[in-house]
Amino acid sequence: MTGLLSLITFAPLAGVAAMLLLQAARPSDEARSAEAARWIALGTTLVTLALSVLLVSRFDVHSSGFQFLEDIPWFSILHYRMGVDGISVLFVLLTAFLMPLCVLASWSSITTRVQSYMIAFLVLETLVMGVFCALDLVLFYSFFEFGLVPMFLIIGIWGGKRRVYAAYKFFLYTLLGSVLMLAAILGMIGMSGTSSIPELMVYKFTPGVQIWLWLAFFASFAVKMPMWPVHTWLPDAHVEAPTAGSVILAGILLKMGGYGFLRFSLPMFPHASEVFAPLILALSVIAIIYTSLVAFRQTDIKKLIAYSSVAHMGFVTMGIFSGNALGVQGAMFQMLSHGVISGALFLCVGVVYDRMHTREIAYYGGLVTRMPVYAAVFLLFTMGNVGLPGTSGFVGEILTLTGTYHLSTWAALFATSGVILSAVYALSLYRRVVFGQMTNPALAAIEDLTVREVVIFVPLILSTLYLGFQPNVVLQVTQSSVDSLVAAYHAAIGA
Amino acid sequence: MFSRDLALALPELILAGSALGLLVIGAFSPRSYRAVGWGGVFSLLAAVAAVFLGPQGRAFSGSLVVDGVTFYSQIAVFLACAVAIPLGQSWFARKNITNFEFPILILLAALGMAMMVGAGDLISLYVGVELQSLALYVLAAMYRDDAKASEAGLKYFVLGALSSGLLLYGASLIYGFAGSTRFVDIAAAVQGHAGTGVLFGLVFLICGLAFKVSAAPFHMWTPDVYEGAPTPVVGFFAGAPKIAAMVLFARVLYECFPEATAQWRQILILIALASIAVGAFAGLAQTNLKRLWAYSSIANVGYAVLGLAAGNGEGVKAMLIFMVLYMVDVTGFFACLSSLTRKGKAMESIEDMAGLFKESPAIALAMTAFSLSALGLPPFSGFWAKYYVFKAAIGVQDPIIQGAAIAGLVGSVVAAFYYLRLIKSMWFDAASGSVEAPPRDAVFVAMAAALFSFPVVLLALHFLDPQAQAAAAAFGLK
Amino acid sequence: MNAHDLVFIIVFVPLIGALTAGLFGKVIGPIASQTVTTGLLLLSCVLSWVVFAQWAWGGLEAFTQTLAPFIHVGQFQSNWSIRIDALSAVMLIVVTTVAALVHVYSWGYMAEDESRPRFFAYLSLFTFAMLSLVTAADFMQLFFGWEGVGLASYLLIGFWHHKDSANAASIKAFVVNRVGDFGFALGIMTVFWMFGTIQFAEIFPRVHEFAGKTWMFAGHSWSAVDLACGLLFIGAMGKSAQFFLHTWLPDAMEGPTPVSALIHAATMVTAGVYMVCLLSPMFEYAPVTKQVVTLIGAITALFAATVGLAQNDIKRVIAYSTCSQLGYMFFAAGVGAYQAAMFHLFTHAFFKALLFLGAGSVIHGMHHEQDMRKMGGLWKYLPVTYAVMTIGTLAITGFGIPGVELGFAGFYSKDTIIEAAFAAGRQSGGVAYFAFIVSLFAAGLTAFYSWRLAFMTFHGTPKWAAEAEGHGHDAHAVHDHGHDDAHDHDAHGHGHGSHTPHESPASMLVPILLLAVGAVFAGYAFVEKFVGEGRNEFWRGAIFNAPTNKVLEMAHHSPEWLAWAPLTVSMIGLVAAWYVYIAREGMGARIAANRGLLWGFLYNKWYFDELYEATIVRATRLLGDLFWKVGDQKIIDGLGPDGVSAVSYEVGRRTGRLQSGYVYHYAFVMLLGVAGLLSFALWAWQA
Amino acid sequence: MTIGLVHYLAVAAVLFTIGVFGIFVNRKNIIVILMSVELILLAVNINLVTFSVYLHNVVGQIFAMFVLTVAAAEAAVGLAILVTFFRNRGDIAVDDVSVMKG
Amino acid sequence: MALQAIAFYLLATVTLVSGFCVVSARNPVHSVLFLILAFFSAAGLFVLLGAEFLAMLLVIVYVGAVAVLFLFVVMMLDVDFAALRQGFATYMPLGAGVAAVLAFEMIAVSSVIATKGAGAAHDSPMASGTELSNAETIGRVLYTDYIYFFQAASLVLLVAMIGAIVLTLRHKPGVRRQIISDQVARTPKTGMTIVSPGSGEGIGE
Repeated sequence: MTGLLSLITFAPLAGVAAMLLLQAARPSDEARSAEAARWIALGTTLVTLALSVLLVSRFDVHSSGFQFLEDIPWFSILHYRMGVDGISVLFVLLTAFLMPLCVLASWSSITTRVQSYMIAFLVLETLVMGVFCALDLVLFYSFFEFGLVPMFLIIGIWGGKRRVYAAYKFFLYTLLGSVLMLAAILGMIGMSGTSSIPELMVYKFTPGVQIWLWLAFFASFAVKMPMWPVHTWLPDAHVEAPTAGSVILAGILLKMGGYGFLRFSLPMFPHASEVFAPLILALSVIAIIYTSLVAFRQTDIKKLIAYSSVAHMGFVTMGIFSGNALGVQGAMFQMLSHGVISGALFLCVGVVYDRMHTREIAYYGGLVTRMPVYAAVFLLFTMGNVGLPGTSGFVGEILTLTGTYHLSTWAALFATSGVILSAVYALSLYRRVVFGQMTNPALAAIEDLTVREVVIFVPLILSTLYLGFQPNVVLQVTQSSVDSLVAAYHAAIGA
Repeated sequence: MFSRDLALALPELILAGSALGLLVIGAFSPRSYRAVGWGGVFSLLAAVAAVFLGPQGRAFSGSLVVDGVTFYSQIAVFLACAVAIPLGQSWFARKNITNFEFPILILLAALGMAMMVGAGDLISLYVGVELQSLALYVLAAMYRDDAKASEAGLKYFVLGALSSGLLLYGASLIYGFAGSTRFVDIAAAVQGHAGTGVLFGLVFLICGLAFKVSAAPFHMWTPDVYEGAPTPVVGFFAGAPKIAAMVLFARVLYECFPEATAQWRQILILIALASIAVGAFAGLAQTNLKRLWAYSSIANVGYAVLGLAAGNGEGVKAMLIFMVLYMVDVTGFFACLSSLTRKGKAMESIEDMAGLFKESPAIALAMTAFSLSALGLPPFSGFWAKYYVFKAAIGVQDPIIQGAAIAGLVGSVVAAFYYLRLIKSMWFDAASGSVEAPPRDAVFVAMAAALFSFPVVLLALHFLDPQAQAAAAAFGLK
Repeated sequence: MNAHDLVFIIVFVPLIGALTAGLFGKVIGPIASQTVTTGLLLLSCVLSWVVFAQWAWGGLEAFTQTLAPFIHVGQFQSNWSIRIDALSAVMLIVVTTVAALVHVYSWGYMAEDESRPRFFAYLSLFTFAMLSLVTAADFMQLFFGWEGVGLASYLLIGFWHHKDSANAASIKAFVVNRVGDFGFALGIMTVFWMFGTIQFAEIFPRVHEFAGKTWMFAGHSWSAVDLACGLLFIGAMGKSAQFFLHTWLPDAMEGPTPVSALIHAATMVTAGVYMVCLLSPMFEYAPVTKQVVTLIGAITALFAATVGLAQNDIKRVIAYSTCSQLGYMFFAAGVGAYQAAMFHLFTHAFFKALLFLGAGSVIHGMHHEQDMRKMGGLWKYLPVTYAVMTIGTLAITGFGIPGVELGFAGFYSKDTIIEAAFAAGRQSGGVAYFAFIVSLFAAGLTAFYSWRLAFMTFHGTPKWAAEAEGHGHDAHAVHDHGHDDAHDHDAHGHGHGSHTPHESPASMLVPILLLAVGAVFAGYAFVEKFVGEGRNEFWRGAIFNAPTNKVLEMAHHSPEWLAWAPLTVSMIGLVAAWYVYIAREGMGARIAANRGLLWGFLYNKWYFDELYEATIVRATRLLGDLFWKVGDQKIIDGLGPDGVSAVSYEVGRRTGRLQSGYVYHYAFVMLLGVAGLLSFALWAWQA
Repeated sequence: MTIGLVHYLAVAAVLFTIGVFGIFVNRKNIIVILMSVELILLAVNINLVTFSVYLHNVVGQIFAMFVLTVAAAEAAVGLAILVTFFRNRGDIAVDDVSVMKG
Repeated sequence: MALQAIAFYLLATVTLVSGFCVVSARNPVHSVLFLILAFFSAAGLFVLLGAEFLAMLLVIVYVGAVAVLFLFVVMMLDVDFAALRQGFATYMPLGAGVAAVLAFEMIAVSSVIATKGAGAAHDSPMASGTELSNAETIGRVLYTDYIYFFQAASLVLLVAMIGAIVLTLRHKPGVRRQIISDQVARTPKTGMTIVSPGSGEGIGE
């Protein structure tokens, strides 16, 4: 099945081409081209999803190595290498899974420049897929970095009032992190003479060098995650982005940071990872407590969820750098689960935003009387956000916490308190928006979920619950890769 | 022997001959300015062919060096000049100025640049620089009814003359202390120990050359000249002459002072950092796109100088690739800029670009590509350019230059802001309408350059990379 | 069908009911939803009794059925499974019986509510979660059930979601429970890293290996098993509303009364007790933690009993009574009498559910009036309710005749606990003695507030007639409000003016009567099996007693006076209540009106809510605002992106200003550059 | 005291400095700036000729000759630009040569 | 030798003083004149060094052409010079400081060779008039070894010429210009019109 990864990665571009051809054929009719763009985007993303499902079904879970390899040398610095292992394959699936939902979520809420919007999303999908499949540093960096552009445009063109500020902040913040990573990449290639990720994973950098390289990679991934204290771009970006943009941002783009830590920091710089693990734990714990408290005080629904994302990502970083299988598996699971749940939460916000065009918490209240189905859906994902057992949110949390416990009981102690705080902010949000008396007369005519919205939510609900009750399905896929990663890590640090 | 010299100098001879011939044609038949223009283009292409097919060696007892570097950079320079002619002529034509001198001056400037990149002697260095510079001064002021253009020309000239003085003073010192003007002899004379006098001369020489590439703190002319000079001329300025000057820079450093790398590297790092800082920060407050791009070019030159400072073959290779990729970008960008008018007025400020994507999507896309490329975002050519440079710089086992490279990367983030402002203006803001249809030739160049920026660059690098490698090898470097 | 197959049905049948009612309730309508959920629950209940009977008399052996993997990561192996042993068998009948009766009861109680499908779905969901809790074979599933019942509790407390107080109470319940879960989760982690597994069956045989060993946690070296048990006990404190984490339980009375009976009296709140008993193999090796458990239990028993004295809301009184009784159970477990704790849990389930449902019947009859001060003399109007409430009161006060060992359910279990505490106190003194003294004192208080409730409600002069016009302006307006929405007065058949209380329908009375039977006979029937001589045969290893632990043994040989002591104090309580509320009717109101210091302290629940509000809640808000507005906006953004960009822009502007446009400036900068570079070169090259 | 290489070089250095000095001291007159440039070139020429003579090497003088030639050309172009500028502005005060700045 | 020294000091002093006057004179016309003087005395220095050809060239090219060009432009542009002198003093100190540093460094470096004898410099100047004259020596190599530069220099001049023309030449509309080919091609047929005026009408057009 060589070529499958390239197919998945570049399939969305076929949709772009189709749109452009259609545009060229019928240049003037905006309404029809918008409609066509929607259907083409949906079709393309569904095809990509189908291909991804095929990929996962053919994936050998017992092998810890990279599969579906592709390898084309190009010129001295660019080498087209693709492949997936247990860590990346699920991110491919997650991306493919969320994309059609995003298209559907934007179906009627995006009315201007629909075609450009869909193109931006499809390009973004290609780039994200590329990030997860690339096995060459330069290739990885290319996908990683260019992903900023479509997101910049999505926030900037279709965003809210302060979209320009948010877009700049998002772009420049992430760029600053990534150029430092670029410096490290260049240094690594210079030292090792290869840009192949599998080769670098077994290459041994000297401990002194590892420190610097680790820090540089950290700069990029910490911003992307985002970790405290470089998280402030996220709430702004989320608040201003259109619903689907937030979904992708929270659901997928944040995962790149965690993926990067797993792919680079841990295997390539084990010594430095060990040295800096306390730092990471400290930052993660601060993130969990600090941002949870901040989330509690928000007045904007999206901002609250955005801050909660930061807190949840704290669990991920903590789990990754716990350095044991529990923590890493938990982090992997947490990322996937957060991809589904936070995506769903942003979609929930989008539902009411589409109707009322405000995200002020105070504006709402008592929605349950008019929107019982919505209330139920929102409740489920709120509970997922809280990490209730039975939803996917729980598994990642408990595993990362357990993993962390082994490394630092202090960190586990403080991080576990995040479990309390998440209940505080999530439930108070739910209470203020959905429960209570409907006092705002403007809400009197608000409609419950439409069929399209139900179609969006059903897969999310099913996956949240399925992963909550049967997390082993995911854990099995990641197991052998994570085990070999952890084994290599422990071998390297001599523990 | 002399015939061999002539064979080696064939590209230069073609240019000189055609310049003279076209001058005669133009003088006697001013109406045929278009034909003169195309004649210029063809003679440049002929020169490219001559370079391509011609032999390599040293001509005129070492005054002219034809090697891999010459080969590489002459082709690049000639092609840039060939593009500049039609662009400039049609721009002037739109201003109702029909002159045949424009292509001839470009040809002569190209000749000067050809001399520069092939210079093997301080005298050919100086004469080449002056031949090119004088032509450029005139080109800058050529839109003579425009106050800004003549002011630009004047500033460029005055400061250029000063820099020539510095350059010359350095050359005279090197000559005096090394006893020769031939690069090979200088290298032999300073072998083992480069005396203070020679190095002192080198600093002057570096200052003079830094002016030509507009590196800080010798960059002051750049924003004003870019703003004032006719747009296509600026596009030309930012590309070919800089390549020539950078190559000359490399030649002087690597052919005359290969053993003093540790010394001149420090100077270059200072210059590079200053350029990157000035380019990044001063650009933030700009609203005029031509000025903005001037600062951008200052920053970019800083990167190229950083590559040079690496002091090894990888650095030279990086610089050569960087300059060519940058040249394509900047040519394309100014082609876009020269083509845009709103109600007959040139669109030069960021605000003017508001909503361009709506009104002229092709140009807007191209400009976005150039901006992203200049920003150094993969997969655009600017990224690969920076990739080479920074890899070379970071590969040097010297914490100072590694630190400088990281500072340079951070600087590129600062600079990213102003590129984003342009993109923001084109994509996010509302259109005010009435942008006129851009002329075809400019659109053609812009599209070609944009496509080069991505994805053609991935093909082009397939060929550029080994060529630049070979060029770097010509300096005896690996 | 053998028990192995039955348990599967027992556990999952409520889930099916919940899903049916929850997802399709709108489609199939309330009656169908009620029928399905109640029917399935009854099935589950009957089967539970079958299983229990097989266990108690049929010689069923303990077994664990693994259904599916849950989380498998290395040694962290958790499965979906059903564990049947004495503990879970007991809990199965408690849970399913009370749940089934509450389902039936709700037919009547919730008859006018539009959201009945949702209500029954929640109830069944709760039952499922509770069953998965009690049948868990490892810590993960235990935690799943633990939080699952928390969710159901949250949903049911906030069932009337238009009521702000209900919403607040539901969040409070969830969050306070989460505080407990915080400890619980840490405890699970400690257990995992200590034993390398989270399976009960693998942990219990190995606990003794860790006796006396230490464990590093949060910078301190702790006694290993003590630490693990201590952390787990925090979870139990949260769920069972023990002192410090008790504040949610009284507020939880915002939920419909059947919910209070099921969740906040009979089942969920006892999960903590169940856990401690389940983990008896661990607690037995955690002497310090056991003392903590004893202490907390005793304090709770005392505290809740005192607060119960001054409350006027009928449900709150019972809620505090629950709290207090849970304290009993805990200190019983703390002194090592797990069997007694379980026994009290078992009997308490019956009489407390009875009291709650009886109170519900009163409330229903009073048109959702919950303030006892507005009741009185109801025995005439609600004779059945009156009868069963009296039974319940007798049961909770532990009425019985010590000499002949005959009495209501509470008599057996409570006396066993008091005796065990005394025995433990004699053996080791200290905390256990304190617990013993508290247990006696609290027994008196229990009698006082229980009878106070009975007297205020059913005896004395009716106050509801006089209050009819002033209805709705008192402190409990919210309840009336809720009532208005949930039940339509006109549908009741009488308007606002005629406020005659009425007896509840049969659907409500039947469950109450059944519970009354339990309240009367549960103690007598099972005392032998739970705590008597047959206890070891009954528990069959489900509860572990360390060889040194002879508390129950000794309890059976306690001095004669001790058998009479509880009865004596509860009689004192009864007489005092009779004096204050019957003989000198109005005296209670006068005491309240005086607003004495002690009365205020008790009435305001020792000011716990105020304390938490002033410290934790306020601190959370303040910190949140501080981190957000100062930390994020001022410091991080101010020094970070915003600050840097502002500085960069300013630098850029100034650099731009250097570009003055004057040629001589430019030349000057160039020459400065030359001079600078020359100087640098001369300096750097040491020439 | 014999007049040697250093003397001539010193003269050239001072002359160069005067030229440089002239450029930024003459803040208002472009023509004088151009003349200052000529002084700089003269200094260079003195340098070149002196070195040539002392090195017994005629290259320096050839170089100087080309410098002269180019300087003449430069002057011509410079003055032409100045004239253009003057025509546009009616003034050659450098103070005003600042339409463009920033 | 002493005479040579006196001549050197005299010429050097005049060169420097007039150089300074160039930049400090109030009137650009004076500046031009001082420039001429500086060139003249520099030419004297060249003679002193034995580079007669260059000395001649300097006088002819600079004094004869460049300086006159300056003079011409100065006169043509007709600027109000008094106004241009303002602010001279404000930049003096800073400018003088930088200039002093530069001069110091350059002289210091120049003296390095004198003391250390770096490079290939000889102690004595090139012997003049040994076999070939200065002009001859230059002539021998200029068109052989340095033909490349020579040709290039010619192109520099060409650029200057084109530049000067393109920048300053204006075809003013309405100005009659002499077109030689037209004049040469003129024939009686085109040049003459035969009119036969009627009486009393004249030949008015």
